[in-house]
Amino acid sequence: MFLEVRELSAGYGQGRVLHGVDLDLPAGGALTLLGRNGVGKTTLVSTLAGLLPPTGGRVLLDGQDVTGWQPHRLARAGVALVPQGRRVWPALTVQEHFALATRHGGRIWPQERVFQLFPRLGQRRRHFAGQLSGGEQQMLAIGRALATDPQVVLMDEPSEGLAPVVVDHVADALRAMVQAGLTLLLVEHDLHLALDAAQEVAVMVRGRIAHRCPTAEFRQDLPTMQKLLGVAA
Amino acid sequence: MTALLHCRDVQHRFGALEVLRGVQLAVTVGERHALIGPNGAGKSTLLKLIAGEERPSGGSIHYRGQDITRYPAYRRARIGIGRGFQHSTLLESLSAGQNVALALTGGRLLARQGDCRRLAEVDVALGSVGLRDMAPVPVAAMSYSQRRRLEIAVALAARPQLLLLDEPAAGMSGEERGTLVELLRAVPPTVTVVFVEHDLDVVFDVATRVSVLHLGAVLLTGTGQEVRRSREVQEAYLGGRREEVPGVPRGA
Amino acid sequence: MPTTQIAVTAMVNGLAVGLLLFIIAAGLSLIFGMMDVLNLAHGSLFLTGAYLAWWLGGEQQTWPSLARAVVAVIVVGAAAGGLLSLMTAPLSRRSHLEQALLTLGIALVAADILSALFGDDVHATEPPPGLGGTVVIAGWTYPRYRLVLIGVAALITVGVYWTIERTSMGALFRATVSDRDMVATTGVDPRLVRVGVFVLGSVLATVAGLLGAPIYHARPGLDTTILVLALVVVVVGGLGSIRGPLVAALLFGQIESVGRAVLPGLASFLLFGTLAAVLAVRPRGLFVLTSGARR
Amino acid sequence: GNSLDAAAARSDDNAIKVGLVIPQAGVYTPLGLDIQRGWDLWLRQHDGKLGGRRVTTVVADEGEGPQTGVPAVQKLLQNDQVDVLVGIVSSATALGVRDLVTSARKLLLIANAGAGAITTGNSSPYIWRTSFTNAQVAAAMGAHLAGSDVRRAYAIAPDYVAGTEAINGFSKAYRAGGGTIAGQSQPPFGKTQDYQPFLSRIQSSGAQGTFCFFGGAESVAFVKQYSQFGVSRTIPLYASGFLVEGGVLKAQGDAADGILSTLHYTSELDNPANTAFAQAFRSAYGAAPTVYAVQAWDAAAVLSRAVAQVNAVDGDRLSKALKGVGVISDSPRGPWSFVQQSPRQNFYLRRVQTNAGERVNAVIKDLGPLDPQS
Amino acid sequence: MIAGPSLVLAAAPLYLAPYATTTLTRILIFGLLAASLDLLVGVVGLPSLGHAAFFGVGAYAAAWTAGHSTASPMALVVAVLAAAVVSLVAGSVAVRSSGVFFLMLTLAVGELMQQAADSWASVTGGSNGLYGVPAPSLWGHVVDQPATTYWYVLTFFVLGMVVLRLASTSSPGMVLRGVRDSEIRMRALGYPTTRVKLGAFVVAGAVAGLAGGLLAAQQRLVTPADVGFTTSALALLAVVIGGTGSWWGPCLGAALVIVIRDMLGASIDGHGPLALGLMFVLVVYLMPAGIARFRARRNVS
Ligand SMILES: Nc1ncnc2c1ncn2[C@@H]1O[C@H](COP(=O)(O)OP(=O)(O)OP(=O)(O)O)[C@@H](O)[C@H]1O
Ligand SMILES: Nc1ncnc2c1ncn2[C@@H]1O[C@H](COP(=O)(O)OP(=O)(O)OP(=O)(O)O)[C@@H](O)[C@H]1O
Ligand SMILES: [Mg+2]
Ligand SMILES: [Mg+2]
Repeated sequence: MFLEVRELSAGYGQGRVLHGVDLDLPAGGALTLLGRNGVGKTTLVSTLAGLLPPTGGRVLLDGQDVTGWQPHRLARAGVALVPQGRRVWPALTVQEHFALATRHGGRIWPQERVFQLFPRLGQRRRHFAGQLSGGEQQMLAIGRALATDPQVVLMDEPSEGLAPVVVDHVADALRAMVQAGLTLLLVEHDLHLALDAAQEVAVMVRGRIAHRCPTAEFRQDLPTMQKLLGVAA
Repeated sequence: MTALLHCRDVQHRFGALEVLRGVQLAVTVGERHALIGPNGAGKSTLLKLIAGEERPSGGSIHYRGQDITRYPAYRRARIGIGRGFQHSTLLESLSAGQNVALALTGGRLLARQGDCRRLAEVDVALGSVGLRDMAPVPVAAMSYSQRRRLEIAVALAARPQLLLLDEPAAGMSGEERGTLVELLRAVPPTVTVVFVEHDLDVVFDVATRVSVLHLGAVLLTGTGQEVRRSREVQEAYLGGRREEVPGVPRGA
Repeated sequence: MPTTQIAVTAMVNGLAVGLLLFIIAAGLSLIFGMMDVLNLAHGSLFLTGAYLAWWLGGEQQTWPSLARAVVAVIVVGAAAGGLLSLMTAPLSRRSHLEQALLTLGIALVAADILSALFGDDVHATEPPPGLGGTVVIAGWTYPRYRLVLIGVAALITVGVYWTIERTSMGALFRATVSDRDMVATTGVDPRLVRVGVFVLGSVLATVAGLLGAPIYHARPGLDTTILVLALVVVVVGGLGSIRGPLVAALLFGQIESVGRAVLPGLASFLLFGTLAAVLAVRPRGLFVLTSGARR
Repeated sequence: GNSLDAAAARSDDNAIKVGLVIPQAGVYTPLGLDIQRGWDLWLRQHDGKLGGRRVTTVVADEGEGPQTGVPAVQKLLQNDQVDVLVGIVSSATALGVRDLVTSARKLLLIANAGAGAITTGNSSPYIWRTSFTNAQVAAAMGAHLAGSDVRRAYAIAPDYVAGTEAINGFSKAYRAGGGTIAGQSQPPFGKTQDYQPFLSRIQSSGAQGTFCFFGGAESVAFVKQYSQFGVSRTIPLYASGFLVEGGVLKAQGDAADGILSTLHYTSELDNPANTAFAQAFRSAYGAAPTVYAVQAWDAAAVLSRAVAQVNAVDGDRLSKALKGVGVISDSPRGPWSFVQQSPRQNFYLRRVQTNAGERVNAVIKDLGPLDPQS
Repeated sequence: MIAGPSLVLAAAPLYLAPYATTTLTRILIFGLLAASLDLLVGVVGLPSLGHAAFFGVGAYAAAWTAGHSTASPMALVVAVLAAAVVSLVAGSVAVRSSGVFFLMLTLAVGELMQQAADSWASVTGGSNGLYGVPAPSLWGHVVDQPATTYWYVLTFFVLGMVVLRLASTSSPGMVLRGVRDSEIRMRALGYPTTRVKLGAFVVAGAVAGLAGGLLAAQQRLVTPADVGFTTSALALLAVVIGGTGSWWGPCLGAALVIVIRDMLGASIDGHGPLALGLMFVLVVYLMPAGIARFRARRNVS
């Protein structure tokens, strides 16, 4: 297993949000994490990226124990994050984002390849991120994560604010990434994208993984889905 | 019927970047008018121009037949143009009730806040979004979804005749989207709504008319059906594969 | 004295003052404009550099004493920068007001320590032989050290400008201010960035103190004078870039010399009058980072 | 004062309590230190007594101006209940405490502040000074220069009250002697260290000499730049003696050589009182005495005389005694007397030169006595 | 809220020594200055480094009026009007900027006013200031004893505090707080935020001017330093110590600052600035409690 999460718990201040998450992902695997608002998806992803210290449990990356590592160390070990809410650097231009994020000379995802994926971003390369439209910022956040040449990408709602046609591009990109051997953990509300990009689906309920199955199976099992996600049919 | 809001040949540029190149948009009273379009098409910019946060570099904006192009933002608010925000700009150090009360007094500095009638109105406004008991709670202590609902309560409490919303469904899970759609449908028919949204389910569930913004101009205005059928819109915005996944509701 | 000579003297002088001002302001601008910490102890660093120049070289510096002083100001500046970075770290998410009060407090304490160490007298120091004295070019008399200062300061200016504006270092600093977590997720330790900026900014200030010692003589109170000048330059220039302070420093250099010569009656009002006038027209300084395309 | 002193004072009804108000923080600290030294030296030489009474000294920090100075005086008067006040460097503080001192009916002996207004016009009968007036010092130079071959002079002093008084005092005396003012400037006070724009104006004014009044750090910067920009080679510098008095002279280095200045004292004065005083001062503090130290020393001296004549130490009696104090002939500065509660005293023309490896203000000429309001 | 402490305060001279009464008077004056600054810092979120400018304008205006025309409380009215006019002019430039630019613009305003006080000698007395200001007179009675001065100051202190209280609570106060939290939202709700901020600036300036007028009446001396940076910085310190946005806080902060500066500072051999400096540092590290009240809430978000 490339990424192994054992009994992970974490939270903010006194309050605990994750209550023992168990999850593993093989190298090159892609998993979508679903769940209602506020169940702790973002908290899990932040903890895996090192932004929140875990209060219990262990995280192994390619067999190495990386529990409690600082985010920059995890990044160097190959973990990249596309955070919820974009979190681009408003006072930096698009190009500067790439200049800072690029590791190993941008072998796999050079800036130009990202611009092919998101042509709008290419046209805005000299603009400050603070001036970009919402969707453009989202593209930039994805591009920044790719530029670090990661082995695992954690994506927190990458489709938020993107036009449907761009969401399709993102789906293409995700598939390409997985084919290139990347490991992907995706949090997504848009089921099209969610089911398109991943082979497996996990559903989170109140800080735990409640259900996990292959994508195809999930598509067939609408009642379970509705129960877990609270979608009114 | 005459238009409540009329944008005539509105243009806007940021430095050398021409974002809007002559937008024509007419919105009649009671409409639920959705603005859709590719990222960076200028939807948010157009909303800002209507709300008065930015001044257009060309063209004019008319509201109830009045030319409001040069009005500052607060004056537009006073004549009935209300605005909800995508990223929460709720007043963190005040309570939910005070946030609503500030909207109720609509820009008057010396309004009497303690007044019983006003308190009742605050209760009604909060109740309409299911936050009746939250009046004394400071915004900083509220959860994300509570804030989103308060956001809408505040926008409505200002009793706008024209309500502008930018991506109200962003970041919401399926369940919450459902609630949002109901909330928007429950807005009284005297209130006209113009909203930007990428979630097409929300768009087609709520909107009575849809305008597609593309390359800085309105490509097409029509009903949801008409827009869905348009080939140009398909290419520029919707993408091809959307309809190919049957049986799966969008937005879980 | 012919008017052309007066004009040349004034402009050259303005250049010398302006460049020195830039080195001081650059440090402040790095720490403030890029790290977002309002460091009111910056003037104390300058004064420390000036005292070190006098302490190691006495009234008349020698080349060896200058060499020792260079090493000393760099070491002391780096140490002070590290300390400041540690002391302000707990406040990094608090308001500017609290940072200002803390660093103002540090400045007051530093002033007391400096006056205990070096006394309350004015300490002037002359540059080493060959750099001091007066040059006469075609009847035009000018202090040689100010010409030397122009040269050295210009070199430092180019170095700083290039490092910040032409490498991605400046972008890294700005990114760290606006969202350090995201910097960390690209593999850079934001704590190191912070310490680095403080050390660099502080060393620039102590080096400026060494350079400025023969002109602004070390004395109690000089810290505040210099701090206010630097603040004005940084703010007028606009935050977040190094170009802003450079232009503003050169501008104020000229205002201080040419402006005073032309408008002696308003001399006292020039500095803050200009500040108010610039900010009245451009409320965010001359160079605003977040508008328009860059480069 | 320490607790031992205080205990002794309480046991002795004759004891008097003096409040010494001097700058202990800020730019005037060196002056404050010299004043304290002059005061302490006198007391040490006189058994810790003034006019036969044991003295307790309470020191308060005057700071840089009235904002700290006035509360300090208030504290001494109301809280420490001192009998006499001595000190005060800043004129604004001296003027600011006028009503306070008057309504408390306590004697204030000013040991430095030089504003003319302190002892003229609406002045207080309780405020006397042992120092100088700004105009007096400058007038001494004006009169001297008018009698020399410098026919056109430029006047420069910082833009504050003392600077203006110095320029006016100089100009009045210089014009009266037949000289012409070629121009004048008042650079911002305390805001600049760069005098180049003003030096250019001096150079193009056609003056044959420059009169200036600066103190502290500004005097160092001005003297150095005056030499570095080559002005001193063509237009000699003349000054109120404060320009080259005390610690600043060391900092000015050889740029100060040859500067002529007027003052009512220099450590080099050759009279028996000064020889003894200077020697005692050097052996006590390892530094040459300054005019500030002498002003404090003299304050102690006249206060001692006044105290000796009264049977109770209060402001009215002491003022009356000071009125009758006559000529003080054993001062290191030479003979002086009170005229309008301020000294009428001798002025000396001094030149900066090196004596025995130390830069000093050598006496060139005794310019004779001047009234305070000249 | 006001009545209780006011009664205790009113009785103070009856059981205090004259020096303590004088100090308390100074604390009231400085406290009123700090409280007016707090309207800007704590309520509207505009940290000003030049608030002493309006304090000084009030002080000079009152001193000048007392010296040239009347020493009655009319001098205070003149002080308030002068300060209001000056703050209206300065504010109309300053409130358009924000953050550190506001900080520097207000600093510039303070420095320019101080420079004017220094240079305009015919009116302000230059660096020596206006001294020998006549004590205030009420119906022919001269108010020049520590206790009477104290009561005179206290009366107007209470008046000023009531004005500040009215401006910072209830309806206008909520609007001001709203502007601090989000200007853009307040505009969208129909509030002319620039004018609101300017209004707060002028009210704060006018009350500072009142405090300045009281200074002229009590100290009977006004100098350029009363206009300058040091005074502004100390007022800010008082606000922070007391806790921004609180009611009596800034006055308590002012008390601490005045005691350290005037009583302790004069008698610790020139280490007054050191004591102040240490206090700045300690306050920021150890006493964020005052400030925490609104900061703590913010951090949750
Ligand atoms: N900074 C924070 N401080 C305190 N509590 C927080 C913080 N961020 C999130 N929470 C709480 O933690 C819980 C989980 O939040 P999280 O953001 O992980 O949910 P999520 O599953 O990502 O939801 P969404 O779908 O809305 O993004 C929520 O109840 C939220 O209120
Ligand atoms: N302040 C600004 N300065 C410069 N360019 C800007 C600014 N604001 C927006 N833009 C540019 O204008 C274009 C339109 O932006 P806008 O935010 O209106 O797009 P949008 O249609 O809302 O897109 P999205 O759906 O992605 O939110 C974008 O390309 C953006 O980069
Ligand atoms: Mg989330
Ligand atoms: Mg948008």
